[in-house]
Amino acid sequence: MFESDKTDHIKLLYWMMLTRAVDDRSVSLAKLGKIPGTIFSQKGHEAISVGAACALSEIDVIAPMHRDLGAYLVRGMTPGRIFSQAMARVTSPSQGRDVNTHGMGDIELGIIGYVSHLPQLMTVALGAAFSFQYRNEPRVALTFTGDGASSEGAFSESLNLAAVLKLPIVFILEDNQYAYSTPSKYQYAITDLVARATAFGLPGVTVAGNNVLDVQTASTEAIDRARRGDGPTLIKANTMRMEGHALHDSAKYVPTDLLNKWREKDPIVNYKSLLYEKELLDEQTEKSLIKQIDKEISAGVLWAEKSPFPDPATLTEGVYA
Amino acid sequence: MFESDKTDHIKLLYWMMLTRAVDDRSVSLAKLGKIPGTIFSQKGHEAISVGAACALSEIDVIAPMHRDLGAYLVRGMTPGRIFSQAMARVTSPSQGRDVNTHGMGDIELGIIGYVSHLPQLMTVALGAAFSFQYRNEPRVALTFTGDGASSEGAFSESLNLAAVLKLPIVFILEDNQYAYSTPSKYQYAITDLVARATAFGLPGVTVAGNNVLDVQTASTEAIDRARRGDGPTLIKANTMRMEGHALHDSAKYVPTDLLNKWREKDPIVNYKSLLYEKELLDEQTEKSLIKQIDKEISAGVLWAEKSPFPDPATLTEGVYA
Amino acid sequence: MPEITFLQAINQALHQEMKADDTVFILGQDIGVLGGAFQATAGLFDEFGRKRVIDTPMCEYAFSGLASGAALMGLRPIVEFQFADFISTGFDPIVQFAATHHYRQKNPLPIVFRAPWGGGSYAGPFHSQCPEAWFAHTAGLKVVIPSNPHDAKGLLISAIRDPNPVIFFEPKFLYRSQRGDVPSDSYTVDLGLADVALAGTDISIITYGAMVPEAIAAAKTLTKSSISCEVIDLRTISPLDRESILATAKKTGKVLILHEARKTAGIGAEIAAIISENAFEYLDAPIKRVTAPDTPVPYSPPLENAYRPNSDNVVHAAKELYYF
Amino acid sequence: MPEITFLQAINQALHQEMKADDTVFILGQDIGVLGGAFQATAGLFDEFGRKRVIDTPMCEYAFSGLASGAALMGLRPIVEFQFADFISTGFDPIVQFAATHHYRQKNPLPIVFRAPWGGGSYAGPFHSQCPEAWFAHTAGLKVVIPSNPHDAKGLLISAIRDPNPVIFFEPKFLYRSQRGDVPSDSYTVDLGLADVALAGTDISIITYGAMVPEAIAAAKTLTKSSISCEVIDLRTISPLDRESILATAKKTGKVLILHEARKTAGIGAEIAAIISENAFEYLDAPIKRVTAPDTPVPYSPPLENAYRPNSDNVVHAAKELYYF
Ligand SMILES: Cc1ncc(C[n+]2csc(CCOP(=O)(O)OP(=O)(O)O)c2C)c(N)n1
Ligand SMILES: Cc1ncc(C[n+]2csc(CCOP(=O)(O)OP(=O)(O)O)c2C)c(N)n1
Ligand SMILES: [Mg+2]
Ligand SMILES: [Mg+2]
Repeated sequence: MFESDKTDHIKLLYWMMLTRAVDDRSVSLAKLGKIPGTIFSQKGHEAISVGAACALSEIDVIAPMHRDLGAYLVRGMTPGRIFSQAMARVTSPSQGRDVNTHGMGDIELGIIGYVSHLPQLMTVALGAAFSFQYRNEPRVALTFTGDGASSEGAFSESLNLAAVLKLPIVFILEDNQYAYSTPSKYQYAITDLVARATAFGLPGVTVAGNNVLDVQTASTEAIDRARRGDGPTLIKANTMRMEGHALHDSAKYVPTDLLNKWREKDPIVNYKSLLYEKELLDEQTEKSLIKQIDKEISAGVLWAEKSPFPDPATLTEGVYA
Repeated sequence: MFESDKTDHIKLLYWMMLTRAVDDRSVSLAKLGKIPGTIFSQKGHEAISVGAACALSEIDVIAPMHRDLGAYLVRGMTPGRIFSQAMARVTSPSQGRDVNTHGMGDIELGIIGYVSHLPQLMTVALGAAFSFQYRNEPRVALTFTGDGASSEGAFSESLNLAAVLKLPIVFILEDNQYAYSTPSKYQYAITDLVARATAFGLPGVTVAGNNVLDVQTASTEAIDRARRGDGPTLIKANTMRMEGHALHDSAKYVPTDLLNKWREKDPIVNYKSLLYEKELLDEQTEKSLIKQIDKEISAGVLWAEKSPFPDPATLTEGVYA
Repeated sequence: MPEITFLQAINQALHQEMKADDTVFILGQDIGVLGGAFQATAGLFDEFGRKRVIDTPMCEYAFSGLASGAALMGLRPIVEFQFADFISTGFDPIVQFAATHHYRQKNPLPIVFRAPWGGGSYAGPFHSQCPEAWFAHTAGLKVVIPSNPHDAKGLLISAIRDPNPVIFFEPKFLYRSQRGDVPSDSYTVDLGLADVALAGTDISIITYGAMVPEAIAAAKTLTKSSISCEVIDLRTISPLDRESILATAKKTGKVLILHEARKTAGIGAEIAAIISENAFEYLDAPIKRVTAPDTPVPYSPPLENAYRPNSDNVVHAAKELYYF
Repeated sequence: MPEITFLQAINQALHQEMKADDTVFILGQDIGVLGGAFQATAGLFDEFGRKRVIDTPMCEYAFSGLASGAALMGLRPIVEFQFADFISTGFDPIVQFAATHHYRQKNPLPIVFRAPWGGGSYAGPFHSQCPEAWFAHTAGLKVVIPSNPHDAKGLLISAIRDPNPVIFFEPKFLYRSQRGDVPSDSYTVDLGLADVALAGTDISIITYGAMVPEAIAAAKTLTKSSISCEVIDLRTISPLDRESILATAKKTGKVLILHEARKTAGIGAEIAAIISENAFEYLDAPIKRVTAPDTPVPYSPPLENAYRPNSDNVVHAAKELYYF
């Protein structure tokens, strides 16, 4: 795992730090009243979205959900566009028509925007994978979903159809132990959701979702497998949602002990320590990362704030292609 | 298995023979142009619907699908009412409003009528089970579904919700190797659908679906378990659909070898042989069974044919309660 | 009478009916410990426990179907969808099983499918929808959308006691913005009856839900131009109160239909059709519809503000009608 | 031009488009070896193989969503539902993802969702439905329902080439009962344009699908009473051809709307609303709707015969209109 060169590690760290910075800044912007809609907290999920996205090739496609800011960034969506989406500006990926990470797709970047209905995007991702198989292209679709969404019929249908058609797709299940206020024990009656994979005929892998290297390694294997034509894989990444479900959720229903336990496992803090320990990171590099990220964030916010709102006269444009 | 007394065995045989007789007669009626709609073939499924239904108590409830004629009969629906449903008469369980076994429910008999959308009735059956649990009644709901329907999201959602709520319900999956023309290999990518049970946290059992005693034994165990408050069970019963999907399907897509192999396993023929072998059946009893069934069928057809069609003036009645 | 919010009125109805009838239970996502995404079920879990206030897994299909089975066995389920937008995920068992069951099988099926509904809060295309027309077009369902705290409580209690599946949409824009006098005791408001929210003589504004306050505000503005509007609050969307619709159309001869849902094949179309079939000779001007356009609900405030009808639009359209 | 059935016309369109464009593929239940429940896809499997003619598992939700993803990546999926009734099972990804995607993300989404549709064959409540209004009310979808073999082929080819999601309903009652002259070559019939199936002067009958032959039969009968009917075949249900609708209404001043779907909030309501908003002054009589009643589709022949409108009902209603 430490065979890859220094820059890769710094990149992983950078993407995770950038993800958190975008998240943090979004929350401040919301508190300043600059975001009309809501924001989904990303804290705890950075290693999953970044690790998985970093395992993909440029030709691949992702279909993320609402805690995958990192994957958007890795694929090349700028912080400015992300802020502008939250701030409902016309420069955003949805031209101000969709809210927060919803509809934040960009086909040029290989990102399919999602709709709220969970996990509907899994079924859409199947179609991307299908097209690759259909045209004999060595491309892979990777999609994310949640532990809560795994109870929806669309989740099971997707695993089954992917397995039957042997599609080049990777499913990442981000198990953060809660679906909004609902803990796992009221969501499902098994000990590990990875069992779902076997029941539909695809391999299932469990990884430490707060360990970006583990996520990346497992993703790489699954992606390679898919690219080879060996079909889909389900990766279950264990983590914990460290904030409320969305902006206005105080998440009082989460036991403090549980949060404290997982606070120890912060994906960024721990990865940083590891890099220091392995002498792959020094203070100066860290400082310059922070500086660069600050700059990007500020520039992004500035750009987004300068972006105009959509013109109401455009309201009915583009219902049809 | 042979500890139960003679009459029980004769009863099981009687119900299976009656099921086949109703099925056969329905086909003839259809050929005579007396059935406006279609008919789903039952051949091969008699042991499952009869064996499972015979394991229930009177207080229990069934939610059958389209190959469970036997279960309707066991619960007390008369052949006459079944014919009258097919013949679209006002005396039928749906008063001529629904077709063949669709909407052939009768709450007094503990039968919930189904809608076409497979396996929607599984979700309805959950509700019956829920009500028993809610009121602390020692009752059980039993529902049937098919191998094809197991790919629908509703199937997975039902297993999951039943397991999470620990509902007193038994799911019987009639695996007849085809969903209309689609063989298992294009339906799912695992070797045995019973694996689905484990993945959702309920016990799964596989039985020989052409052996009525096996079906009854497995059902009894699952029903007892549910009644004890220990939650749901999935029973997968292996069988083969011996005719076309419905009246007008010649089923050319089914390999002759496969049919020949399963013809050897006819649930009624084999059970009869077994009873002869164990000296639990003699020729005279068999003859009287045949005679009785003939009488019931003829009486049923007569009654149905004499039954009036619904009055068009009633068309808009009863949309609301 | 104490003044309470629309949300409190809903909450009160749930409390009182669950207390009065132990066959009533409620299920949905995050309705227990959390009290629901909007706190509509706050306190129910503490009072009635997990047995009667059930946090389900995410499975709109299965829990909508479950409601039918439980209702068949004599219970009175209330299903909460977290947003009306998610009712499309549980659509199948509602429109196929629940809607058709009584017609085919003659068993009553008392279910309430509740959901926070409609726009106005910049929540984007998937947290703002108004899908009532899908259900109004489906035979066998009742559809109710209240416009004020008093009706919200009374209609919800009626819906719970009704022997049919009822889709009960709650304009979430009104949850905290609308307060009103609400009797503390239990009472019902009949399903199927529209309300004359404001009597008038020149123009009929037929509307429902969160557009009722907009219509009333417009009517007040219009009195300054000496235009007298009658505001009809439908309350029940299906089956429609044809008598009230025709009565007001015949009275004023000028009809403005107002709703937050999209125009094409919306409830407004049905109202226009009913009037043009049955009160044609009474009309002094073309019927006018003021509705959202045929687009998804856009997020950005300038877009949603243009999308969602408001009292200004109503004033403008009413003047056109008046001076026709 | 060879005379072929409606079903053969559909089959031809599929064959020719798949041959002409290798991004076109088709998926659904039992469409491969079996050729579909109605044989609409007969021969496709032999010609194009499993790669392009895919027998799916039973999972309307997943395969409807899959179509969107494939379309996003440049393919042109055709999805077959075994019956229109089962589109409610795949409803969510159609109305949420496919319908809204272009508005939100600007990518074209060329998909055809096909299904045998409508009643008339005593197939009961779940094999006879006409759910077009659900989709007409959903912004971002096109809805097409042809009435004859010629249009069926040309409209289906247009639908496949259209960059938007198109719901394409095929009146299965016409599959084998309707024959007509159909060019063997590929051709298109434009979406969005109604057809004057019969020109006339006294009464406009606006209709679509399997009711078009009923309307024409009625019009023929009515000529005996010297009543001249214009029959408008809408062909595309969404977006509606407002110009043609208004033109005929203005021409005759007497409008009869005819459809097989239920009345309330159906397409007929929208047409009535459009006319009463925009051609009010031209009307000489109230608008009339002849539709199925607001009930599930009953099975028993006497009931379904009473449920489903026919030419006798049209003649009766047209006379009422004429002598108004
Ligand atoms: C079909 C559907 N029902 C309900 C919701 C409302 N909702 C949004 S997020 C969420 C919880 C999702 O939980 P999970 O899948 O575990 O993802 P997480 O938010 O924990 O990352 C719910 C219930 C939804 N988006 N879609
Ligand atoms: C949701 C849905 N889609 C399609 C159909 C059409 N259909 C009726 S039976 C059937 C096959 C069912 O297969 P299976 O579940 O294996 O039951 P079997 O008929 O083999 O007993 C299909 C596709 C349906 N009834 N419901
Ligand atoms: Mg979660
Ligand atoms: Mg089968």
